[in-house]
Amino acid sequence: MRNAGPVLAVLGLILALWYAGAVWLNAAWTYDQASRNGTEVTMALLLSDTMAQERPVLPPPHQVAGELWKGLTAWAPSSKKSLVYHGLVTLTATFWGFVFGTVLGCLMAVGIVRSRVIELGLMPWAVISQTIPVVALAPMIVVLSNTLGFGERIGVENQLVSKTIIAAYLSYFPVLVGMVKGLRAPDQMQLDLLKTYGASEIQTFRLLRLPSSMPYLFASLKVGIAASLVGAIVGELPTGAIEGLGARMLIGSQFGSPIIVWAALFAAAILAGVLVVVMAGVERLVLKKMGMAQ
Amino acid sequence: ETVKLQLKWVTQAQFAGYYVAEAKGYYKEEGLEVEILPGGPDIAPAQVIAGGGADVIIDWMPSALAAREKGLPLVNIAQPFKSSGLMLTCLKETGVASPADFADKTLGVWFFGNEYPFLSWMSQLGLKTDGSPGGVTVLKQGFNVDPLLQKQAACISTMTYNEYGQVLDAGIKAEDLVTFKYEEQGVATLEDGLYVLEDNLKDPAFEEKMVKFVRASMKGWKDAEANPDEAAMIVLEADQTGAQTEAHQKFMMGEVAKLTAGSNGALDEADYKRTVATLMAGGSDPVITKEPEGAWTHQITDKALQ
Amino acid sequence: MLAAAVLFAWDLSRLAIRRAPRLAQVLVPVLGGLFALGLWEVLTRAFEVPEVILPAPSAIWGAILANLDLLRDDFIQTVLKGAVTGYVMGAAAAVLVAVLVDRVPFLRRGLLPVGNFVSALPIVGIAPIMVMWFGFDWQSKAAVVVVMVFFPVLVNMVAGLAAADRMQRDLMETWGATPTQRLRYLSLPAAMPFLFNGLKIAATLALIGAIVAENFGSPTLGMGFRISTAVGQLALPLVWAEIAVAALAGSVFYGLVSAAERRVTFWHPSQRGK
Amino acid sequence: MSQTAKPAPGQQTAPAIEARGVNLVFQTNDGPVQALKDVNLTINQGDFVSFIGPSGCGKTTFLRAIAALEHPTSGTLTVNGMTPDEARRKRAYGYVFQAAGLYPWRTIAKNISLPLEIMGFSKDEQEERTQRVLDLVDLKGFGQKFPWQLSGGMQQRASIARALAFDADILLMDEPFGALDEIVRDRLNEELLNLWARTGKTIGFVTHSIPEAVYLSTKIVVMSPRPGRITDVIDSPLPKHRPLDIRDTPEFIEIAHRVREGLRAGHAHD
Amino acid sequence: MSQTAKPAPGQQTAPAIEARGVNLVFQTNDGPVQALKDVNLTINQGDFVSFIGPSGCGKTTFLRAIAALEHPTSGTLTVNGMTPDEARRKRAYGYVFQAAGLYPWRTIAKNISLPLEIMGFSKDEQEERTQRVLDLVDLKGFGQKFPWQLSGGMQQRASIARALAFDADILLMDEPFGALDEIVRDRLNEELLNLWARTGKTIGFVTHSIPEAVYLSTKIVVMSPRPGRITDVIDSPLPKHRPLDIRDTPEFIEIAHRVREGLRAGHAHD
Ligand SMILES: Nc1ncnc2c1ncn2[C@@H]1O[C@H](COP(=O)(O)OP(=O)(O)OP(=O)(O)O)[C@@H](O)[C@H]1O
Ligand SMILES: Nc1ncnc2c1ncn2[C@@H]1O[C@H](COP(=O)(O)OP(=O)(O)OP(=O)(O)O)[C@@H](O)[C@H]1O
Ligand SMILES: Cc1ncc(C[n+]2csc(CCO)c2C)c(N)n1
Ligand SMILES: [Mg+2]
Ligand SMILES: [Mg+2]
Repeated sequence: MRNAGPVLAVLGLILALWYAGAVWLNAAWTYDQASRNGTEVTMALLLSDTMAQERPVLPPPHQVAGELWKGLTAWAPSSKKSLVYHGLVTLTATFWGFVFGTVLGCLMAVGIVRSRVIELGLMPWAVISQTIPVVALAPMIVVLSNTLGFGERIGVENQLVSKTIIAAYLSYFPVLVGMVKGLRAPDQMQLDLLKTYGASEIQTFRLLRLPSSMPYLFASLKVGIAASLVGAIVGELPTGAIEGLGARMLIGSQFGSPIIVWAALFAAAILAGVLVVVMAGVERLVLKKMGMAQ
Repeated sequence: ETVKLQLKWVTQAQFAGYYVAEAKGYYKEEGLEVEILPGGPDIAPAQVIAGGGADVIIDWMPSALAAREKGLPLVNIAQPFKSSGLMLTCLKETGVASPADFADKTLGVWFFGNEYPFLSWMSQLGLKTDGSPGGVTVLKQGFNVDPLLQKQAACISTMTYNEYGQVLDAGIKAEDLVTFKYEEQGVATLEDGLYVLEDNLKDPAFEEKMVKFVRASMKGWKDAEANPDEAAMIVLEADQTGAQTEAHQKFMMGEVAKLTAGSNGALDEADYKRTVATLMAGGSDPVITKEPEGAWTHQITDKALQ
Repeated sequence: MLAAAVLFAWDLSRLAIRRAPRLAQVLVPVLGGLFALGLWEVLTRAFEVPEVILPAPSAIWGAILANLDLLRDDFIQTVLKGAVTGYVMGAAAAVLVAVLVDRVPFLRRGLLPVGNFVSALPIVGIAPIMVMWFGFDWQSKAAVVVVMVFFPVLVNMVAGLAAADRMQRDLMETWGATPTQRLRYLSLPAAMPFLFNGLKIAATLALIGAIVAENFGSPTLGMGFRISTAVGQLALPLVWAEIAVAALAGSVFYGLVSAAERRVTFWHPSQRGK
Repeated sequence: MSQTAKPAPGQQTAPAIEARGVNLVFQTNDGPVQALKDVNLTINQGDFVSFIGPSGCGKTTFLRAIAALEHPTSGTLTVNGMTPDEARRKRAYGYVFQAAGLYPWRTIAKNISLPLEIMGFSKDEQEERTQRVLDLVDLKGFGQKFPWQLSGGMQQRASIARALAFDADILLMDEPFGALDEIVRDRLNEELLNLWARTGKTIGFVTHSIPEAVYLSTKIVVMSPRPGRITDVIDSPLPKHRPLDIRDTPEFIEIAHRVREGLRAGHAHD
Repeated sequence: MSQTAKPAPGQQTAPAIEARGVNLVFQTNDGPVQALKDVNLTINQGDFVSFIGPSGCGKTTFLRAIAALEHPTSGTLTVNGMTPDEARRKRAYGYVFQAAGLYPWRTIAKNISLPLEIMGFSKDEQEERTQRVLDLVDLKGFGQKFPWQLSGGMQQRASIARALAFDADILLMDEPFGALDEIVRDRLNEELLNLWARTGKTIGFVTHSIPEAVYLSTKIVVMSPRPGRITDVIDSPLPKHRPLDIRDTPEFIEIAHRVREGLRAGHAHD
């Protein structure tokens, strides 16, 4: 709460810049239209027109906020016009993608820290996996989840399976990198101490490496959950854009409604923001419980 | 019996016939359970059918023939669209009045398998597309008409039933625009046909299924042509993103109806020949290198349209 | 037989790591790669996977050889112009903002939440806007990369700037170090392990961002353009040839960042053993 | 029971450090801990003050408060007539922590020259001073090593060298010689006395060694634990010049005895 | 000049620790550092061995080598007839490091029960032992605090408690009492002797205090620096039972003198 003042100040500044930007970027269209119609552009017209275009280059905040508000409140959350509905669709894939991605990232990190062979054999391929665009993998993922009918068997849509896979694919990597660093963070003395106890490797992990990796883990989890959301949204396109925030952005873009795109964009960003804040909350809680938040 | 139909693009009135057939129970009457899979960017219908993700797909003939040459034996079983809705839309103020003015201009083009008609046309015009002087500069156009509105391109690709309407909606008057319909330039290629895998056709059960499917689909199409506004509303209902607008879908349905009007579903061999000729004429870099064999059949439509 | 091959590769790797650690750094990944490629080739042939779904490595290799010029031009357009430029600008901006945020408590409390929010805007939404603002060429791709890279670097850098322990900070206080000096001598060095964490993640994001951004409008050049066009043409071997280049470029990029990390953070316990 | 230090007879200098009714309470997860209670103390310019008391009695906390690293919950604390914060900005302090606290990314020599760099000494001067103090603490030849390559005692010596390299008015040292062997410790004790005599610095020094406290100090502050209070302030009658064997004189032994008694009383308190 | 320890007269037990020609070289950024050179030493079961020597002479390194935390570059080192690695797997060691090395995410009590947890003691036993050693080092009531809420000396005591909580055969202590005041130190010295007498553990103990070394040990190993060598091994003739005032006996003073001479020689070497 004590952040309210500064946040508001920064937001105010951004809003001011945004409005200025909207006038500046949308002006070209106003002038073009005027010259096509052979009319003059007055200052008043310029201001009022740039604030209310149907397909502005940069929609002013109130247009976006209005659309966002409408999307959030004007329809029942179960309506396909409701941003709540699409947000939840995307969130579901984000969540599962994040869960699987985190588990995968952590498991790989453990393997990498434990064995040099795994590190050398796996790490370059983990890096490479991140350089393969989803576009190229999507057909395989879609075909696999369709033909194997995995989703049908566990009672969810294959869409969700594909999206989850893509979200997990994008989010495991930040977790992997952070965890490798974190699991290696304990200093020599701390490791030596456990050695003198004859602690097993599992004990060393549980009692030392894991706790000391926490700050790194959480920094990565925050990046990871945002990546997972991006993955879910990206995953909505090549899996058949039916529903979800990504699908809405695509349709808005295809049919020339930038305001819809921006509203969906902000809905996604708000979702990401909320997820990151939730993650930060979990972080504070965990670190405090562990006595690491001093 | 289930049929999976992979569309070429997102849910919109371009595919109204299928949605109408579904909504009005024409498929059900044939005993079919049809699953309509919307497309989108990065969805290549040919790839989906190759991977077993669909039984039948909607594609443009140039890309279907190209796929066939690549070893994926697609066969056209029906052609609900008689004529092409593809055109190049230019801002008059850029000074483009005829194809001769394209030289040294920037043109927006859809890729992802949609570029073949354009490339054929340009090579027939003798314009290079690699950006060299005297040729044209090609932009890979995104999903919308912004490049024209923002004057990033002199001309962009539009469909009569979709993007052209958007340009008008945006507030540019028709008289400020110059359009070049592929039909009128003599380079039209067949759009939105139904394609299946050749091997499947040998299976009588599959053939039977497709006969029913095409029959019901054409019923849907003719219904949509007759009741365009109702069809547009059905499409709107089917759009799960909730972002489509009624006005635009009604406009689109109106324009699409003009393209499907001349077809009863059976492929017109003359249209096919013209398409192949256009594609083969592609100068140094033709889309297809040899006359395709067996790329279409009346096997289904003959039975479906008795 | 497969199990035997795995075991053999495993033992060979262990031997290499013990006997020739330098060589092993190259040998083991290559061994792993060859193994994966072999498996891939065998599987695609055995199950007759259609080429339009997943081509065999041999077909991909053929496509690489046949398209060397094309691959080079795409590489320059996407990696050098799009990804690297955007990466450098985005990472630099994130570091600067992190420093600013760390230094001015008002900003930390005001900008960080808002920054988290803005930077979490997904690429699919950002890319069309950037194309609208910066045009079709590589500049808009670089802009997308800037936005994508910014968040991971910022988050890590902010965490890193707070990483110095109490005694290390107290020392600076007793010396009456100015904030700038404290930054230079303490916060920045202490932040380096975290920063590199972010930089490594960002390195891969940059490449993928530049590639994906080309789907939203581009000249007829670039790896993303080629990939999506070739998918549309069902020229999957060419798609995978581009991916191979992307993978190679990504690994080299990542390797360079890792090498820099080893040089800069040699003192961190996680690096000392190496 | 707190006690005010009387100015040492014959000394007229202004107080360097003055504490009046200083209290300091830490808030912890299981309740507040009173680390300092009602501390009154005057330290004059040029004093060598040792703090001695059982572990956990608040010696470190008091030193930190002087250096403006902690802020008293109540009471006033002035340093050269300023607040500790102001004094810090004037770079009045050299501080040696209980643990070495070297920066792992700098070599030993670079660690030592760091405060010099911060305070704007010239390159040559930095070099010269670094070599001198490295020599002083017997670490010649280790300048290019990194902290983790040194033994614990060597690290501690490096940290002492770092604090000695620049000429702060007030030198605060928290058990600087705890990790050193007797012989090095004796050497460094002598060196420290020399430095102090030569420069007239004010030195605050925490130690657990009674002989060390007596040998070095003009004033010995005995503290008792939880809550940390001052139980005795002893002004040393020993002369400024102190050869090592002064430790066998009766005065020395008497003071040492008084300190030991004070400490025992503190422990009994526990 | 290395020296082999003769078995203490009248002792017949098997050697607990035996070093033969041990050398240990560290590779650093600016060349190799020879930390141990040709070290020969026999420590019998039940011995209390102190290591004393100038800072940086290799005491810590030798202790670490015994605990299999470093590996000699050459020579052989056996512990209870096994390699140090094997002995470690048998959980033969309790180790107190030169710095406290508590885990910041665990409370003091949790830090102490950590080895017990690892070694599979029951919950009740863990609880009971933790309380007992907390009491022993005078930290009752601090179990629920986190390490950074404790003073330096208290942290060090917690780390001693941690090593005492489980009954390792061999207790290795690296300057455990360096940060403690004299009175607490005396107390803990006595406690340690009691523990040792009661349990017959073998103890390796690094200290910088000559009186402490003499008071505690059955065997004093004097080392000289760079490269670390053993210059003298003194078997103490003091009885097993040692009241604190044994420190004023002539035998005591004589041994202390011999140690001091050994140390001085080492320093001269420098
Ligand atoms: N990890 C390391 N890398 C390089 N050199 C090291 C390392 N650890 C110790 N040394 C060197 O080995 C020598 C012996 O160090 P050691 O820690 O054993 O000394 P020590 O006798 O314990 O000293 P002190 O009393 O100061 O703790 C020192 O010169 C030190 O610089
Ligand atoms: N950051 C902190 N949070 C909570 N309590 C603290 C903190 N720092 C110190 N304390 C408490 O304050 C008291 C005094 O600590 P201080 O470090 O001043 O002792 P000290 O006299 O220096 O002891 P030592 O000789 O062991 O170093 C202790 O009881 C300690 O637990
Ligand atoms: C990558 C890609 N970009 C744009 C379009 C848009 N588009 C091209 S043709 C057409 C009309 C027929 O569906 C539409 C909308 C697409 N399909 N694929
Ligand atoms: Mg202290
Ligand atoms: Mg040591």
